[in-house]
Amino acid sequence: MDIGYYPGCALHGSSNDYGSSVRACLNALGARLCELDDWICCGATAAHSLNHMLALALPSRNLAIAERQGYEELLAPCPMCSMELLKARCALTASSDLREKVSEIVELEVQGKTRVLNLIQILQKIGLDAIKQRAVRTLKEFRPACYYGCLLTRPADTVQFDDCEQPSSMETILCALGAEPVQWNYKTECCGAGMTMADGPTTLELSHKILSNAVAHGANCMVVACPMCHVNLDMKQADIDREYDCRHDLAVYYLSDLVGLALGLDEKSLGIDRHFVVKR
Amino acid sequence: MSGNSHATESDVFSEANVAACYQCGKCSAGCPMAEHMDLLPNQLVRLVQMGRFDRAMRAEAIWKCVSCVTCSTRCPKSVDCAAVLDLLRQAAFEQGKVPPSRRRTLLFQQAFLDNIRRNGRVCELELIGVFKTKAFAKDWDLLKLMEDAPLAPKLMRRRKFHFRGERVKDRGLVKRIFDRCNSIKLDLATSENS
Amino acid sequence: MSEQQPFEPKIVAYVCNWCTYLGADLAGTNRLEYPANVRIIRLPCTGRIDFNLIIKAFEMGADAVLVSGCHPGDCHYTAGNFHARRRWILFRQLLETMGIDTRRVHFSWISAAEGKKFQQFVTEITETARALGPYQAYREICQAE
Amino acid sequence: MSRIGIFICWCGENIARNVDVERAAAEVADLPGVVCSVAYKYMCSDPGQSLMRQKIVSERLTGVVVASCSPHMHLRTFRKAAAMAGLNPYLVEMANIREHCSWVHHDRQQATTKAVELIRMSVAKVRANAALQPISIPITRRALVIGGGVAGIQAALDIADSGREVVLVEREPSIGGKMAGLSETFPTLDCSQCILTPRMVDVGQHPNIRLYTYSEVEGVEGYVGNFKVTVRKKARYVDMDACTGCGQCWNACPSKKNLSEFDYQMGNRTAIYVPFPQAVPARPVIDRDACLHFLKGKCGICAKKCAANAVKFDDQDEVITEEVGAIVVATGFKLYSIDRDQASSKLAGYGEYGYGQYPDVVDALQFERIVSASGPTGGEIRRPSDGQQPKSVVFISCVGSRDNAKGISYCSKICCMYTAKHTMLYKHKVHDGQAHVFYMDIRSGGKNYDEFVRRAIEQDGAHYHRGRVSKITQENGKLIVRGVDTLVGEPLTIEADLVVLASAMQPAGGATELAQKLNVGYDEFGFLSESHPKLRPVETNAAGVFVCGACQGPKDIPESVAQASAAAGKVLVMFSNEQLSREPEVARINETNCAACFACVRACPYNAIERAEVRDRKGQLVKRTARVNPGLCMGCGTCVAICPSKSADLEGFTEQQVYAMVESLV
Ligand SMILES: Cc1cc2nc3c(=O)[nH]c(=O)nc-3n(C[C@H](O)[C@H](O)[C@H](O)COP(=O)(O)OP(=O)(O)OC[C@H]3O[C@@H](n4cnc5c(N)ncnc54)[C@H](O)[C@@H]3O)c2cc1C
Ligand SMILES: Cc1cc2nc3c(=O)[nH]c(=O)nc-3n(C[C@H](O)[C@H](O)[C@H](O)COP(=O)(O)OP(=O)(O)OC[C@H]3O[C@@H](n4cnc5c(N)ncnc54)[C@H](O)[C@@H]3O)c2cc1C
Ligand code: SF4
Ligand code: SF4
Ligand code: SF4
Ligand code: SF4
Ligand code: SF4
Ligand code: SF4
Ligand code: SF4
Ligand code: SF4
Repeated sequence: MDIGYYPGCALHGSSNDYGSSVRACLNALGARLCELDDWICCGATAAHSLNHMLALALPSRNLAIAERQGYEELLAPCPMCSMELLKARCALTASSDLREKVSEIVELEVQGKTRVLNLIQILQKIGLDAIKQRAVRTLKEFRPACYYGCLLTRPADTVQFDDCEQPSSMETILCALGAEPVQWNYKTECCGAGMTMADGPTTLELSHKILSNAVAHGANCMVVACPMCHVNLDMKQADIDREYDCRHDLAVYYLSDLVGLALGLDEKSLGIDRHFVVKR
Repeated sequence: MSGNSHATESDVFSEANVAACYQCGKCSAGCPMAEHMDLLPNQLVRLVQMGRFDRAMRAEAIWKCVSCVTCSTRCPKSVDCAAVLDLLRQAAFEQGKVPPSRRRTLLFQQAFLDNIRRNGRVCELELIGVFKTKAFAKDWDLLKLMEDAPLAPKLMRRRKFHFRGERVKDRGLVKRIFDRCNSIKLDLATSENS
Repeated sequence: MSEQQPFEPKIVAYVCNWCTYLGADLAGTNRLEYPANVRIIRLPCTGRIDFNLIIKAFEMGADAVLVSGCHPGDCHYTAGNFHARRRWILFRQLLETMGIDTRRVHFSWISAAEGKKFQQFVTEITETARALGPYQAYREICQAE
Repeated sequence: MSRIGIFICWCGENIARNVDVERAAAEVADLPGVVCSVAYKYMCSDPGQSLMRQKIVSERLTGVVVASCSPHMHLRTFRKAAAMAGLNPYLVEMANIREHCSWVHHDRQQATTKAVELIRMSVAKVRANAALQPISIPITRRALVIGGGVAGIQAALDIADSGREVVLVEREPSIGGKMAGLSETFPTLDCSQCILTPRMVDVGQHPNIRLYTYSEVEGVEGYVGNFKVTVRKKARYVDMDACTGCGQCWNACPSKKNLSEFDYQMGNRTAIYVPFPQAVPARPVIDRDACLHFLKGKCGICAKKCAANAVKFDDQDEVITEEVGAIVVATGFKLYSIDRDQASSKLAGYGEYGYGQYPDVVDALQFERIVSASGPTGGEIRRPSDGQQPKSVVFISCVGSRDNAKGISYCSKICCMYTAKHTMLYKHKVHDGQAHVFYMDIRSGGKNYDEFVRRAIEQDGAHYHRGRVSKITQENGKLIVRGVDTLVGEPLTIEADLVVLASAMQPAGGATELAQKLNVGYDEFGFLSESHPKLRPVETNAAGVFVCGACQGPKDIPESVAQASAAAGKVLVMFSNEQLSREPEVARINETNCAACFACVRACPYNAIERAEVRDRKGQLVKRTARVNPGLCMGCGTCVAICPSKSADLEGFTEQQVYAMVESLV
């Protein structure tokens, strides 16, 4: 299966561990990722904070490229990217005036036809049975707190994926592979994502609450599907521990890491060795 | 305040459905940043409803928002509260009304956009460099300046850091997109004399 | 039509007994003045109004036709006006295919409480009809047949 | 040849000021068929009416046109007057030269011209009028009441007390509705069962009330005054006549752990059970899905214990037909559940409140049972999860109500009141507890209602916070309620032991299906529609069908009861005559012409047209045709407009009449 692939800046930059993980995992499942030609950044929080039109134009350019290359579906493993792409897609399909205007701005005709999928949706598409069939080991030692963060399921009518208040799609996949996800309360609370750099203390506070809640509900690791969540929960965990004088010691995996492990892939090819908190 | 500049009449906010807000406060109740805000999301929506854009634009709260969209998701009246904050941020930025205490947030976002404008993609090292210098060098806040420095070797050890970021091929195009978008300003009537 | 006497259009109004007719009554009670061109034909419900009535009015020399009843959902007869509404959409198409000037056919919802709206609406359509001039074209079609 | 008389009214100055009535009278005098044309100062006055009567007789008039005010004002008056003079009243028409002419056109010339034309139109119409006879329909003077909540009980008793028979159909094993399960009731805090059960007993014993419990209305045929209703009595497995209600059976039944509907799943009952001790009828019913006899084929203990031999495992559903003349619908309400699986796909549940996954988040009716002396905790306030006494309780109002995003825009009207009541009842039982209320507005309009709410706040110390709750989570056995107090402008998190949701009132399940059977309209939420919200609040657009109680819209007990008595009153007004007289302006179908396409059957909003067959003397089918039931037809004319073969016509507004009017315009 060939799938259009929009990695976004993070997966090529400091979250390249996620990039490796997604690629390795999906390759093992027989999906071939075809990266968009000369894609540009989606603009992230900065664009929608400071320039309404820019926040539309940047992702639209990428949608236009996907259309030109003939992809009906586009995987954007970063929820920020996928949300920006989806928002642009919704806006474009809703108004022909806007389509015209944006096409002019991005110098490429864009319709907004391409369906945008996140990592979980791709795995759902491949199918639980197919994944289970290829699994070579069980994940039963994992009791993860599945963390969706704010962007994966919201805004609900744009994203139209899972239940925006009580999501369960990651749990479903992981349960099928033998893991025992815990019930906890912060599945969809925000970790501060876009503010990591701009407002450090805020992110530390929010992420601390999330980690604490996961620990309190008996999790022995966390699972995310977002590079920013990973930065805040993994890379910043030491800072959090320092700031709040505690020791969470919670390994944070990408969903593709755990699926990859179940498929028999090694930590290195999944990029797990690049994580900050290492499971002892 | 002026009675005739009601945002309900202004199309800038109409898509966010501001007129429908009945001030239940559910947005603020769920907002992860509410404790740190000088004005709550529902209060900002109210100010916009009243056409008091200036007051809303000068709130620190709009720079505290982490864009999690919890507010819009749970609003019983489908007011897109997060979009209201986005628009206020843009307007505050365009009109130079960002409170000094929140300049740092703005600087980061500006640096981020500049970075994309130049490269088409985010080059993290450059971004951090530019941002830190702008944000802290002026105050000689060395501590802050070096705050993340201990991370750098760790990142490099993990092959997560690239001194030279990626750039797109057609950088001219990116600049043109930026210029076209920048020429479209928010048209907020600020006849308020408060 | 002589030079001195300006053209006065003839307007036939098919209205529902329970809404628009009462709306017109209210306009009267409130002494809301409007042009004297409209001739109201009282029917139990807009559901009673069919296409032929509209044609008939034009045949008899009307320059404009007004059809008006209860607001959707307010029908005195549960659903009569829903049928009417659906039919009106058809009417419009039929009128067009028959070559009738659809600017001369007006559909509206005017409730028993909307005396003011009745006045305004009638004034408006009278002016429109006046501006359009006599519906010679239709009379010619009729004569030709 | 018609002989038409025209009577033009001055209405004092009202008409005469702008319409030259004398000139008009002269101008219309020559219209074909007109034999007299007079103007008079006040036509509706006694002398005016007698002038008309006199002319009818002296000129042998066959038709009358009164040119005066709106027919809505005086058509009845003049028709009556004509009838007194021996002229069929339906041969009288009016031309509205006041509201539609003199009052709105101030140019005397134009107004007079228009008046003449209006009169001409009416003359044209009246020439085509036919004498009509009012339709009279015999009435079956018995009533059906559907739903045995407080509203249905009140309506049934009022009608029965007047000496008319009532059939009361209730789908649960006992009457009583929601009120039977309430604890104490606002605004007086009297015990709900204490005031309700005597009335339930009255119903059970009333000689004029035939009570079918555990039954549902399956079909309704006929029309006002003459309904045929089929009622399905579900198999109860207990012979109602033989059973004495002694209780031996349910005390011995080994299947004890079945969730009680009456306690909203918070308590248990046996497989053979009465829903609550004061049930009417006080006869048990066997729950097939819980009974070991039905599940495993063994047990039968109840039958053995029953001295009266009343247990009948082979009981079958029974279908009964009842003939009634009027129907009162009182099917009440249910509460919105926050679950993911909403009854209607248009509604969304409350994921943010945990979709009902926390046992200590209960709805308001459950809380009524928790505080009720007859409830599962015997009236002690204990929370469902661990039986602890909650020291901090959060009440959340407007759950589901006024929440467009969840699919309901309306205010449920009573929850502000019962929430205040709940905080009081709680405080009266848990003195060291704290009640918190999250509210958006306090709606307590009603006699002594606001005082009641203030008492909850000022005397019983409930903490009211203005704001909605965004999320509920659970942490170490506590419910973490994240809300806001918009009055201080701060978010507010409360750790609660129990959360009570004031969920929206929705129409009872099956209400819309029932409404369809009865041809009664309902709104987008499924509440039944009254005929007019102010002037005909308990009538519906289906003649002979009335509504009362919470099935028409959210309401409390006083209002439900008031409406029930109003509905009963309307039924009795109808029953005060033996015959029902209806305006004869109904549709008829030219059966020879009818093409039997049945477009009219489908279009008629009242299902007044049936498919009929015309047979010759030998019983051979001659043709099929549509046929109007004049008892059902409301005279809307939709069939006339829709009939492709022009076979349907409407008396009083026939094609001929309407065309004559248009033609007279030339
Ligand atoms: C938590 C709570 C607390 C309240 N407290 C108070 C209070 O303190 N004071 C006050 O004045 N009001 C109070 N109320 C309101 C009160 O409960 C209602 O006003 C009242 O019950 C309405 O009566 P009803 O007969 O219309 O409906 P219901 O009580 O709902 O009765 C309807 C009956 O019809 C039956 N039924 C439904 N459908 C069918 C069918 N298709 N065929 C046959 N039978 C059918 C049902 O089984 C039920 O028995 C409270 C309500 C709630 C939810
Ligand atoms: C400003 C305002 C706006 C309103 N708008 C609305 C609205 O939009 N919709 C709505 O539903 N309701 C509205 N209402 C409410 C509505 O007016 C009342 O509900 C309604 O008029 C009550 O009718 P009633 O017959 O009980 O009383 P009233 O209308 O007061 O009639 C009582 C009659 O009794 C007569 N009377 C009094 N004492 C005696 C006596 N001793 N002997 C003989 N005759 C006596 C009086 O002269 C009067 O004619 C409004 C009320 C107000 C004040
Ligand atoms: S949740 Fe929506 S309606 Fe409520 S205050 Fe916020 S914006 Fe207004
Ligand atoms: S988007 Fe901003 S305002 Fe809305 S809940 Fe999140 S942080 Fe608060
Ligand atoms: S009949 Fe009508 S118009 Fe004539 S006096 Fe009476 S109210 Fe006035
Ligand atoms: S034991 Fe028999 S008589 Fe007694 S309640 Fe049960 S069924 Fe009725
Ligand atoms: S037969 Fe059924 S109802 Fe009777 S006692 Fe046994 S379980 Fe109970
Ligand atoms: S009565 Fe009160 S609690 Fe109930 S919906 Fe209305 S405002 Fe909300
Ligand atoms: S629509 Fe006309 S032709 Fe068809 S069944 Fe009805 S009356 Fe007969
Ligand atoms: S007039 Fe209306 S109600 Fe009567 S039969 Fe025709 S469609 Fe039905």
